[in-house]
Amino acid sequence: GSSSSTKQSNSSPGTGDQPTEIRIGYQVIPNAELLAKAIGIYEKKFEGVKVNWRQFDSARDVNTAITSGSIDFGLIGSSSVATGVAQNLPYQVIWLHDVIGDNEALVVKKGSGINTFSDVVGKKIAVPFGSTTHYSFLSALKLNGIDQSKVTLLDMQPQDMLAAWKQGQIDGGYVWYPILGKMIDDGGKVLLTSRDLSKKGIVTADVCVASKSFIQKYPAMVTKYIEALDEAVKFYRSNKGEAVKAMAKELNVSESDAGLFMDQLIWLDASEQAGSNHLGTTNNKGAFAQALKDTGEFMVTQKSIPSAPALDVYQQAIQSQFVSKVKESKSGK
Amino acid sequence: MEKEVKKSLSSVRKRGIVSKEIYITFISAVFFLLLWFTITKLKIVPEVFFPSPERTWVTFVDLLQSGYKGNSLFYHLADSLLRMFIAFFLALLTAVPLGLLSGYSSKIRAAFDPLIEFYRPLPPLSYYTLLVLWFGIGNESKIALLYLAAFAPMYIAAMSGVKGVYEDRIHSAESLGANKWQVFRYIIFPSCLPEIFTGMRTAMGFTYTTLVAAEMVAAISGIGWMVLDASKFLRSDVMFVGVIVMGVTGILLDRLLRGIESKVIPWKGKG
Amino acid sequence: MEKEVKKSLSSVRKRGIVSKEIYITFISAVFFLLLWFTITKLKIVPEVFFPSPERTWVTFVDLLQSGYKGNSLFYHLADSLLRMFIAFFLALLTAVPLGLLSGYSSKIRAAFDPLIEFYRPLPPLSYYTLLVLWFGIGNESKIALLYLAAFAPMYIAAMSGVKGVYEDRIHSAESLGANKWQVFRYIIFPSCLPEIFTGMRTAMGFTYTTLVAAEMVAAISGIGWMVLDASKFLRSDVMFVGVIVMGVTGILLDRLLRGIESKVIPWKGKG
Amino acid sequence: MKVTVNKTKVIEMKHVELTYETDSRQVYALQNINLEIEEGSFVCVLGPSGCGKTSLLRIIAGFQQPTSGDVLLDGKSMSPKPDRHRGVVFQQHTLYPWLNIKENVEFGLKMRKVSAEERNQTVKHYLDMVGLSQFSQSAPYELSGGMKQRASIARVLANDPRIVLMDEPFGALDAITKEQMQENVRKIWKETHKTFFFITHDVEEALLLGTHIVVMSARPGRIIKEMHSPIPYEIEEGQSRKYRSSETFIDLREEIINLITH
Amino acid sequence: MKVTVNKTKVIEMKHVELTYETDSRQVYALQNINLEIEEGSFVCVLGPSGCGKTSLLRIIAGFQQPTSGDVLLDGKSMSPKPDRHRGVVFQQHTLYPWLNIKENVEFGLKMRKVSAEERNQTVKHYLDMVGLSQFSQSAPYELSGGMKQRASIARVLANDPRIVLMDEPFGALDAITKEQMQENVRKIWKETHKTFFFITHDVEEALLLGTHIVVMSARPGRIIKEMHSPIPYEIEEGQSRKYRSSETFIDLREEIINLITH
Ligand SMILES: Nc1ncnc2c1ncn2[C@@H]1O[C@H](COP(=O)(O)OP(=O)(O)OP(=O)(O)O)[C@@H](O)[C@H]1O
Ligand SMILES: Nc1ncnc2c1ncn2[C@@H]1O[C@H](COP(=O)(O)OP(=O)(O)OP(=O)(O)O)[C@@H](O)[C@H]1O
Ligand SMILES: [Mg+2]
Ligand SMILES: [Mg+2]
Repeated sequence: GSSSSTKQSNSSPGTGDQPTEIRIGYQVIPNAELLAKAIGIYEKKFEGVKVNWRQFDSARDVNTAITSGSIDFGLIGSSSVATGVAQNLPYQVIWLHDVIGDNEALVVKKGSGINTFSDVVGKKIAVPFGSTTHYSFLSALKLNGIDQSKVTLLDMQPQDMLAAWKQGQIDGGYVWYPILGKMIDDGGKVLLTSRDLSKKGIVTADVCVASKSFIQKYPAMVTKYIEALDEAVKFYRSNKGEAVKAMAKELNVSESDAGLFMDQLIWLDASEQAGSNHLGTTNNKGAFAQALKDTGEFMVTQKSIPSAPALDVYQQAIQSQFVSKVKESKSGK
Repeated sequence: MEKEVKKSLSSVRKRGIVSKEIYITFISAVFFLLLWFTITKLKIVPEVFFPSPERTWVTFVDLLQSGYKGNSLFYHLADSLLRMFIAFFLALLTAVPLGLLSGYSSKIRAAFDPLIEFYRPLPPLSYYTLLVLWFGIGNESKIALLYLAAFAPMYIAAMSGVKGVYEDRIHSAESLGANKWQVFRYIIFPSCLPEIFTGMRTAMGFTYTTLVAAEMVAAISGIGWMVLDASKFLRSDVMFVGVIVMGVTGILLDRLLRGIESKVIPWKGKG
Repeated sequence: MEKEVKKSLSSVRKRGIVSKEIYITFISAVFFLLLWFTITKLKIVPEVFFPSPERTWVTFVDLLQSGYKGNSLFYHLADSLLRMFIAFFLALLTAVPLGLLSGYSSKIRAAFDPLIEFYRPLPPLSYYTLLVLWFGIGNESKIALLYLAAFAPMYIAAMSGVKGVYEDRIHSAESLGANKWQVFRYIIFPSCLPEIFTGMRTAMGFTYTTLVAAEMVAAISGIGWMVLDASKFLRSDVMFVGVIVMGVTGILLDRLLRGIESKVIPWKGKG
Repeated sequence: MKVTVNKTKVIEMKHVELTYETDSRQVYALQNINLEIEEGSFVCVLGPSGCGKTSLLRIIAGFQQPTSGDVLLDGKSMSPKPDRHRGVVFQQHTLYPWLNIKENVEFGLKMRKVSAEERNQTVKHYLDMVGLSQFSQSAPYELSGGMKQRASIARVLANDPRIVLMDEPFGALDAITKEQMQENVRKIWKETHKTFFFITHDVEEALLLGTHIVVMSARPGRIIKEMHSPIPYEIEEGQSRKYRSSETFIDLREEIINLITH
Repeated sequence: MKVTVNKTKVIEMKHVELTYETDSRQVYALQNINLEIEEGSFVCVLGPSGCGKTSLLRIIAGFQQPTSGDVLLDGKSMSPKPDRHRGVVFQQHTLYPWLNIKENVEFGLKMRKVSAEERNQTVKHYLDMVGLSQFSQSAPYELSGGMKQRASIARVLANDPRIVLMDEPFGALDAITKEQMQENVRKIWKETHKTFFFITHDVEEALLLGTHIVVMSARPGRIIKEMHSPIPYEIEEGQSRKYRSSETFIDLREEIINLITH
């Protein structure tokens, strides 16, 4: 591929302020980006520029890929962004693909004797360490004033979690779809969702990051990119049937499932993202920076990272001018 | 006994001993198929993890017809095999000479062996990031990872083969005027062929098991990626198809290597 | 040349040829350390992924003193080694006899070989979930995974060793009245020891590389888990410490195996 | 000249043929071999290099199947598997490198679960006999060529087989050692009434040991002459040298040499 | 009796001692060996099994370092590395199983990058000589014991070394083949003035070939007698048999046999 030849230059050199190709590292999550990919918005938007889609499975690999200059845009969970920013990775937040809602939840087994959240004391709960659910669960513990050491926390990937669940080796897990669905089908009881937590200020999200050098070199392209995402959100809201159909194909699941998965996420258009609850504007940074900062601080208490930077570092890592611009241009029309 | 079987293979064929073995293999295959049936019929293992043979077959046919996420099953397989072959051959061309040299010269061994011994036990995860940094997210980094997986078994096999070369064989070649290089090329190398082939077979299996790890980063094709992707979405039927395809091609590749081995070293065991 | 060196090791020691090799190893180690320094000093690779030697050292000292997430570094290592050793010995006790038998009897081979050849190339990921279903999330499933990793190389090595046994050696034992089992135990087995040791060395490395995968599920200890966990939080300094610990213990274990080998088969290469 | 003793036949070969098929060529090794070996006889086989002596021995030992023809052991069709009743001294040594000389020699006894004490005694006896007592703890690769050969002989004799098959066992021995070994073998043969099948290139050796001398032609190996000789029965212990000048000896020797050279 | 020809010394051994150290024991193999080998001479070494003949040969060949003492080659201290000027026929065959007989025999020539044409010619000549032309395409393990030995001899002779070291090369050959091989070797020696170092157990063979006969004692190997004999110079091609009855021959033979047996 072109990656090795363009290792350190963040994108292929193009004419003027347009690169010859943009490289997007996506993950298979039923959000605006995947919808945009499914219905080909980018290809229309970026005429003359090759759109190179690269699928990723973990934040770790996206981090590496952006740092090595192999991709220009990437999707990472908010807890990983907090780590990345703390480690000074060369990227900035430009968009929230989705705020995690009902698609991540804490389910517990029927006979486990857990009825309220405080019953998790003394139980075995599985989460994939380092993921957004890990952060969500630990935050929920803190919120309820439960000491972390009173719960047996197990590090498991979702599919292994289901196996352990079936074997009765765990009492519950904080996990996402489709495993979450299987556990619910298996009689699991949803105790807490990330949507609940977000209402209490513990926001987790799938975040779009773009490499710093790309932002500097091609700001116009970034704007266009956000426009495309914004259009996808609007398309979803206005043309739900078609959106679901396209997404079902992309996800390789039934349309009803696709619709369900899409609804579980909180989709935000550009103007919503520019609001103070989220990215905010250049002059008036939104709450998301604080959320990242909280996450970072939290990770420090977990000894996962040695230290978290100050709030303004997180604020600087959020480039909200693009959503603002898109919002203005939209409302201006 | 095996030895006899080998010795007069042509006569044996006529007498049908070989077909007896095929028969046993067949029975054992049928046994495992039945076991599979029974386990799924009795629902000993939840179907989400362990699809029934019928289900797997249907998925297989479906994957053959409509592919998986945009690429045909054959394409996925071919993509993986290509990566593997490139990695395997690069490893063969480097690991075997270096392993032989390390066995031959204690100086070369002193220089390279610690490095190789060091990287050998490392999990791919620990250096894949570095490979991506250096080689990007394209095929190069995947091939590099597979290369590293294939390297070690062949290196060790070649090195240990050298130690087993009958000393007087080397002496006789030297007395016939072979210089160090010629001894290496014409005596050490062929003497080690049996062990090298064992190393190649181990390496082939090893490369295959590393395939999923290699296709974890930024791939949208490859049989390893397919298995990985299916596992994320609990599509255990797709996983099973992928796994069976990997297993069967693995057996075929191994048979191929064994076939080449018996052509190349007919003298094995005849000292 | 190696052969000479081995032949009169005692006299060689006196003449200091061995220390010459240690010297080379030392130079090569220093070279790689310098390379590491240079790369990080020149910031060729981002520090997040490639910490400097100083940084790694500081982290190492810190981990030694305060451990990683609740357990000392030593505890993590010991936990992993224990899992590995159990798996390795279980594999040794099963794979070697089965491999030898498969090489010896074409019928046994026909029954077991296809199965082993089938599972061999499969990525751990594809069956780990099943192992968890059967063995739970405790140590058993981890050991089972490591066992499967160690099994294949030893099996192949043993099997291929049998094919290389000099035919008349078997004949002579039979003529001395050894029955099939005795030929197997007293002739085939020792004849294959050199190849078995190669298989053990390969298996040891392989088990190590599988450690991270094995400690992925429900572990909160183990050097593999530490590396994995650190990788999630971009703690490449911790990763590097873990990786270096794995590499160094890997070298030590390999040296141990080589030492045992030269004690057990002093006749290697003396036909 | 011909001495016929009316004894049972241990081995009978009828119309035995052997052809080796290899990738590059076919080698017609044995042609129409008909041979009867009597119990307690000492068969010596002479013949040019590559004529098929070893092949013949391997068929009797059960290592090799003839391409056609029958081989009978005690009148019954022979099972094509080696067993302890047919001990073989190979043309090239097959000592086991992982065992020391003592362990090599006691190998057969151990396989039969003979008690350690009896084993030690037997091994000591045979190692003394072949002059290797001092080397009982040595590894095979620490022995000279002739010493390896002697160790192989001890290994087979210690195992007390009914039929002893030897392929040029004394080829790498000096004259004196050879003479001693011949004495030993003759003594064992006389005392135990074992049957020997003994390949040699040394006509005098054949005459000093063989009661039944088989001369083979060059490839394809055929039996061109069989002779029965009384000499070995007559030789008294330690006196073999004087028989070399006996008339029967010189006559038979002449006859064989003429056969071989023409 | 002693024939002294004033020629240069190819090999000189001075106070050579050899002790093998093994885990289980120490073997004192060679004791105070002093030997001068003249260019163009044919040295035959006789001695009991295990006395150190092979060890001596291995020292000259450069495979083994003496524990003490000096070995000079052409008056200069010998480099302890084998080279093509000292060709070795081993006691046990070391043919390469992955090469066929032709390829084995041409191995040395190929190492020296002799042209294919010349190689073919040389190989043909020597395979004819040892009677293996028919087997040029066979694998070594398809040959009989004696045939392997002959192939090994052809391999060394084809490589035209200055010094030929042979360790019981004719041990596995029948009388006729042996005689032919002796003729061949003597002819080569006469025509090319090579130096031969030849280990044998056959006293007559030593006398028919050796101009310089070395008799060694049992372990630890010492040289107990050296003799120089004119016989090989005198023997005309194909006429060796009649020298067996010559007076010198019989006298020397008696002398050696007496030496050995006492
Ligand atoms: N494994 C084999 N494959 C093919 N041909 C063989 C094999 N073994 C022996 N032969 C051929 O069969 C013939 C007879 O061989 P055999 O070993 O029986 O001879 P021999 O009489 O023992 O000779 P020698 O005295 O030289 O040992 C030879 O021509 C040889 O090339
Ligand atoms: N590699 C070795 N290690 C230890 N001892 C050895 C080794 N090689 C030979 N010896 C010992 O050295 C002595 C001389 O051996 P050598 O092979 O030189 O005898 P030889 O004269 O060639 O005998 P033969 O005629 O039986 O071949 C023997 O006692 C033998 O046991
Ligand atoms: Mg033979
Ligand atoms: Mg010798």
